[in-house]
Amino acid sequence: MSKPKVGVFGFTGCGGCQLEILNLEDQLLDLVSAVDIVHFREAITEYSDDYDIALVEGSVTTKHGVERIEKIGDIAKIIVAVGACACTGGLNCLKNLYGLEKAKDLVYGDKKDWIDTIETKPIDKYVKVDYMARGCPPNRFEIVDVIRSLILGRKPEIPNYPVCVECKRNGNTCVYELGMTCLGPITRAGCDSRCPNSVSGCEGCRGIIDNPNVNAQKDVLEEYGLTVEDIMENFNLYNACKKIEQK
Amino acid sequence: MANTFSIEEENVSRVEGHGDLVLDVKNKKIEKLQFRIPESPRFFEAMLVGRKWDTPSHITSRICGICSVAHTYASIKATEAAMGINNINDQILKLRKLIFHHECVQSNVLHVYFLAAPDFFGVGSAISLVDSHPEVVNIALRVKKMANDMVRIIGGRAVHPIRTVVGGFTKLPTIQEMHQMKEMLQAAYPDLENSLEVLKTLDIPDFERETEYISISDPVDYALYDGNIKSTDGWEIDDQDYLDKINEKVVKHSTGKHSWASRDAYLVGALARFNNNYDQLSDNAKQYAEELGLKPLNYNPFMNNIAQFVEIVHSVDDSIKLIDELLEEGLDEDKAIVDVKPKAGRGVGVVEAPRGLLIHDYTYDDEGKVEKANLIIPTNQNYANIEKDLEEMVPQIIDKSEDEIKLACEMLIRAYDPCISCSTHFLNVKLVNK
Amino acid sequence: MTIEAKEKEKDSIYKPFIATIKGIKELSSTEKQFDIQIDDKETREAFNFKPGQFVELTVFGLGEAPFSIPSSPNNKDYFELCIRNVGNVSGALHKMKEGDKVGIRGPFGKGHFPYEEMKDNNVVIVAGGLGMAPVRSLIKYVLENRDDYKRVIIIYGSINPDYLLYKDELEEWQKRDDVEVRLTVDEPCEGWQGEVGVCTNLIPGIDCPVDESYVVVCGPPVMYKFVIKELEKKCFKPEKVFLSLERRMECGVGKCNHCHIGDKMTCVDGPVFSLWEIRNLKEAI
Amino acid sequence: MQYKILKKNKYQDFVKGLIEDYNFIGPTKKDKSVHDFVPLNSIEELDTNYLKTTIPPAKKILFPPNEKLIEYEIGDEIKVKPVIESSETVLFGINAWDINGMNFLDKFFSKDFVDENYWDKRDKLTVIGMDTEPTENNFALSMDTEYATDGFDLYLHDLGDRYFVRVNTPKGNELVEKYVDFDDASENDFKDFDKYMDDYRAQFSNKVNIKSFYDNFEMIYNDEEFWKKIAKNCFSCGSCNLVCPTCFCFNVKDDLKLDLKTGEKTREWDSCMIPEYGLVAGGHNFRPNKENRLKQRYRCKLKTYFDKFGQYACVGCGRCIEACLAKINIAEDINSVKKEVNV
Ligand SMILES: Cc1cc2nc3c(=O)[nH]c(=O)nc-3n(C[C@H](O)[C@H](O)[C@H](O)COP(=O)(O)OP(=O)(O)OC[C@H]3O[C@@H](n4cnc5c(N)ncnc54)[C@H](O)[C@@H]3O)c2cc1C
Ligand code: SF4
Ligand code: SF4
Ligand code: SF4
Repeated sequence: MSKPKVGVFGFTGCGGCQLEILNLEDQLLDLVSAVDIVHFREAITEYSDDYDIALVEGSVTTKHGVERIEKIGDIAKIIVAVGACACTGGLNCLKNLYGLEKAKDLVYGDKKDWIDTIETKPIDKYVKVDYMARGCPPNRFEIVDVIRSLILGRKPEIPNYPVCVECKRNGNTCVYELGMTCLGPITRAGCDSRCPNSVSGCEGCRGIIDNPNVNAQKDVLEEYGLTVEDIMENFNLYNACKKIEQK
Repeated sequence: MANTFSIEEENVSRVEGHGDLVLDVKNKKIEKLQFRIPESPRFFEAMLVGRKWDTPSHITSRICGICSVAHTYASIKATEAAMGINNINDQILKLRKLIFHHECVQSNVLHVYFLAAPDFFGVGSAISLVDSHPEVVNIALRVKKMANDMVRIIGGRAVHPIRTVVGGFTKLPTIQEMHQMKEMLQAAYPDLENSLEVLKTLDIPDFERETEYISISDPVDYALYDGNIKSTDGWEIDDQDYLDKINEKVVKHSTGKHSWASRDAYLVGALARFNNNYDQLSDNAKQYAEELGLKPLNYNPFMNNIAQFVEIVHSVDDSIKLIDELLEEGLDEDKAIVDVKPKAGRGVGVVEAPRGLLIHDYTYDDEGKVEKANLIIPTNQNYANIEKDLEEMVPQIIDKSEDEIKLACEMLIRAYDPCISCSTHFLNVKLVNK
Repeated sequence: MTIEAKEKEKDSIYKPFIATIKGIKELSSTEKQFDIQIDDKETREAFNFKPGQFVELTVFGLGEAPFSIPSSPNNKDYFELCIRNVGNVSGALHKMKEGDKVGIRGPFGKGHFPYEEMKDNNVVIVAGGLGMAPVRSLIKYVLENRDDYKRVIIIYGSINPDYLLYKDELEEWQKRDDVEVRLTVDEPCEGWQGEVGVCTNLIPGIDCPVDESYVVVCGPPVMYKFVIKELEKKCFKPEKVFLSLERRMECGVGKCNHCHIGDKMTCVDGPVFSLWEIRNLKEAI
Repeated sequence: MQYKILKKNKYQDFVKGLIEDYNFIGPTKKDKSVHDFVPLNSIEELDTNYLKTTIPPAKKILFPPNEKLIEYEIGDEIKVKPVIESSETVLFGINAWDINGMNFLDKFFSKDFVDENYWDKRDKLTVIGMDTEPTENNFALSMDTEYATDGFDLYLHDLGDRYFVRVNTPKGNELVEKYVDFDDASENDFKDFDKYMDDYRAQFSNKVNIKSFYDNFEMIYNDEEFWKKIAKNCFSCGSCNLVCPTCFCFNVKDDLKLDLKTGEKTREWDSCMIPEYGLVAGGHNFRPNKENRLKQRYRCKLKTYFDKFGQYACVGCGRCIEACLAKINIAEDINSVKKEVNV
């Protein structure tokens, strides 16, 4: 097995995903020896344009970003989107909700013309994404799983079942019982139900499963005296770029 | 020897750049010096408008993965101030201070060992350090893991904590976890001692420029979570009144805004905290500072790395103290969170992020939705000061080779710890002789 | 107690034994044959399987998957597997070379082809595509004990001639006068001599007395419904029709439950069921 | 079976003794709505007066949500080692239906092949039962599981001023003799116990007609409208399976560490309500829609294992009813079959 060359790239985001890679702690040294990291701004100075696998963090929000992601698309054999911003557009999409001009006005006032910004999009709007390690931040073990799978030549196992499954395996009390709302029933698992583990409702940072039962979710909300608006506020945090089809 | 040259990042628009330096020298005179941040603007101030009071802390946490705890708390404190919540109990406060310490440690470790150390050892990156100085890498990984685990236990995860919410915590650590944390902290001492020996051998550039240092300050604690805003220029104000002193402007060459207070620029971060709050450091931390030749007031920006290390020592000491107190008082799940009733009002939250003063300022409407938000982030505050330092330093070393000048500039900027992304990659600058 | 005795491992039904790939042969563009020899001699000798049974094969690091054994139970030295490249485990296997190691558990499946019971009867085999793999073991056995059985009819269909497995053996069988082989493909190529169409079409032409005939069926999930309809039209006895079924399996030993069909588990109760059993099994086909 | 009496004033010493000597797992308050079974170090943490636990204690201990099955090492040879870990443990305060759930798992994990990962832990488990108040969704009485006749070592019934103790095994007897003096049960005690059981049974208000469901299941099997209606709001989230004391489905994962040398296989709880459950290579899914899956779940719970073991794979604990956000209610569904069929 020859070592795959890996590049880690950051677009608009908080750097948390790359940090989660550095947070691998016990496994970091194994990672460094299992692959050749040829490009990783957050950790190394050297860089190269010769890589097989691109791990991409962040969403595309500038014209310059579009050029860069397209270049990565030309070079990399496999592209892995890492984190909510890259996979679904994440929090950055909130900007779209306000409209570009209004957002620029609010932050930069009369100096707004100096700013290069376009509508926020996840990277798969520009390049073919092979795998996604979702979440904000992504589960670092899932990142390892994706990398390891790519080394071994297998398909990473990324669940398509809802967070409730993991939540129950962890023996949590459902937060609805505690009077909170939760997007767990329609959000893709893989985070080990981190938020419910901490007695907080899931905010849907990993995106929606393939076949969500949206109508049932509405019924549940009604049952607990809540409205769709309540949950949309949460839903929009990470999924403003995606519209749920109302089935 | 170069009398006339320009240093400019290659193809700013194509290579990803979070920060870069434009330096144009003609006949030993600086024609143009700009430190710029072409980072994609993220519009957090706009994103916050209209959000319900319990979401800003989750949103602003995503401004920066490395200072997510600091943003979370600047936000929470702003909201709590706006809602008039003044009954945050001791247990919550102590846990907040505890988690704060360890974000600071997480970040300082990363900065001292992974970003600055490779420079001092003359290797290209932390990955090269694995081969050249494995012992240093192992220490760093261990201390970092300790800090990460602390944040995980208290906050629910190492980046973007979950349990930290307006009013308190959604869940407390267990007694068993408290003991576990204490053990982890105690186990860190040998690594700190070994680090001290390594750090003593470093050759720290001798450059000083007198400037203003601003941080928060508290009579008892080495302030990270709470305090007044204090300056080495002799003023101290209540955090809610930050606008009386701190000013911001948009500059054309950068998406980061520039700030000033009593003079044209000021510095925030570990060294500012050290200079303002030396007295509140633990004895052990003072001892380490002395051995490393760091005394207040220190005007050498390169010493920021040393101040960061001294802070790690203090954080470990103070955390053990906090845990002992919490264990003595016993943890009470019923007091994990206080009630919050949304109301209209304005509130300011000021904390120390690892890289310096961080201010969130929110105005809420009657329904508890954000009407207006203003965020002042540490990296931005330092830009102006970085430019001033470079303006002074470059002429002093102008006779050295271009590579040496370049490296010195990079190291200086890195010493400020602007943010990890800019502090490493910034280095790929291209030199064009004119 | 000696240390060895203390450390003697508890039996685990999940522990595979190690085996070596002794030979690899390409059967079609998507299937390869692997000759697998169990490393430990004692285990190898104790490894007795019946036609229709399967093993769980582990490629370490990639996972485990069930595969039927297509070779003759009379070969004690090694057994064969015929594997289609569809995913993780099978894909990794296709990249392996002779001498590589895999893990094996099994043989599994109480439900196998009733080769004893079939004696003195006609044997009709209906296979589609990869369905040839499980039934080949039976064919091999029957041909090795040819005198015990009456007529042997093999109906085998696939998408196109390239996808027909074991082509050389098919040819050999076609040459024999004690085996009747009928091949059919959906998409013939030039020079194709056999039939065209799905293998169901050939069932009406089966001309042996139903009382004295056993039918064995194996193929892709969609095939069963149509084949059974045709067999029922011809009044084959449901207790003498046997089908090998495929389900998802994670354990092979009746614990993970993924292979449940109604009240039966494919792995322990099957994978071979009589039509009699299946008719009362909702969801089977 | 022997019958003994434990005076209330000796109860504390008895429990303290157990906590001292054993890995002791008992119920403790977790939050405002549920209890959880965890290892306890002191009697103060123990609270046997609980209404519900999210995850059934026996299943959690004997068949944990994640469990290592084998470890391996790849080198010149491949070394494989089974991982079977257990220690002497006391499970204290488990109620009758959860014991009966465990009895089901006992049968299941020894049928056809003996699962040592389960049995090794089971052999080392000392079970001390106690009755708890049924929730409104509990229909254990209808399922004949409100009383345990087997599967425990000791069972403590609270008669107010004393415990009526059933001693079921020699191991139980050892404990009875070890810490404090137990008295022999008198005729009077038996009378009080009978009365106690009558009162206890009267607390179960949720009744189901399981017999009718069993008899009619095949008849409604093809009634698609019926299944569509009851499965309409299903999220396919598997919560019902994961909280059930008798569900046993799992997936097996193969994890090779990043060093690419050592690895392990683990199993984790799966659920037959998740769409991927029946998916095979080639993309064919044997149970593609939620009504199919629900139907299969009910078959497995309420028919298959009655035929195989003479015991339903449902003990009527009502956990799945409480866990289901879509309000799918197995008790109501059992009863609705009768109505449907009668029409
Ligand atoms: C009794 C039996 C006998 C079989 N005999 C043969 C044979 O002789 N030759 C042959 O090529 N194939 C045979 N199969 C099919 C074979 O098991 C699958 O092709 C194999 O599991 C695919 O594994 P994989 O890791 O390569 O694919 P994966 O990457 O695991 O899977 C691809 C797809 O298959 C599904 N899947 C996952 N695990 C299983 C599983 N254990 N079984 C089925 N689907 C699964 C996944 O959901 C996914 O959609 C048999 C299956 C059974 C049940
Ligand atoms: S807390 Fe959320 S994820 Fe957990 S069971 Fe309830 S709805 Fe599902
Ligand atoms: S529980 Fe939800 S919000 Fe929390 S990490 Fe998981 S997917 Fe993201
Ligand atoms: S099916 Fe529901 S009621 Fe029956 S045992 Fe399982 S969780 Fe309890």
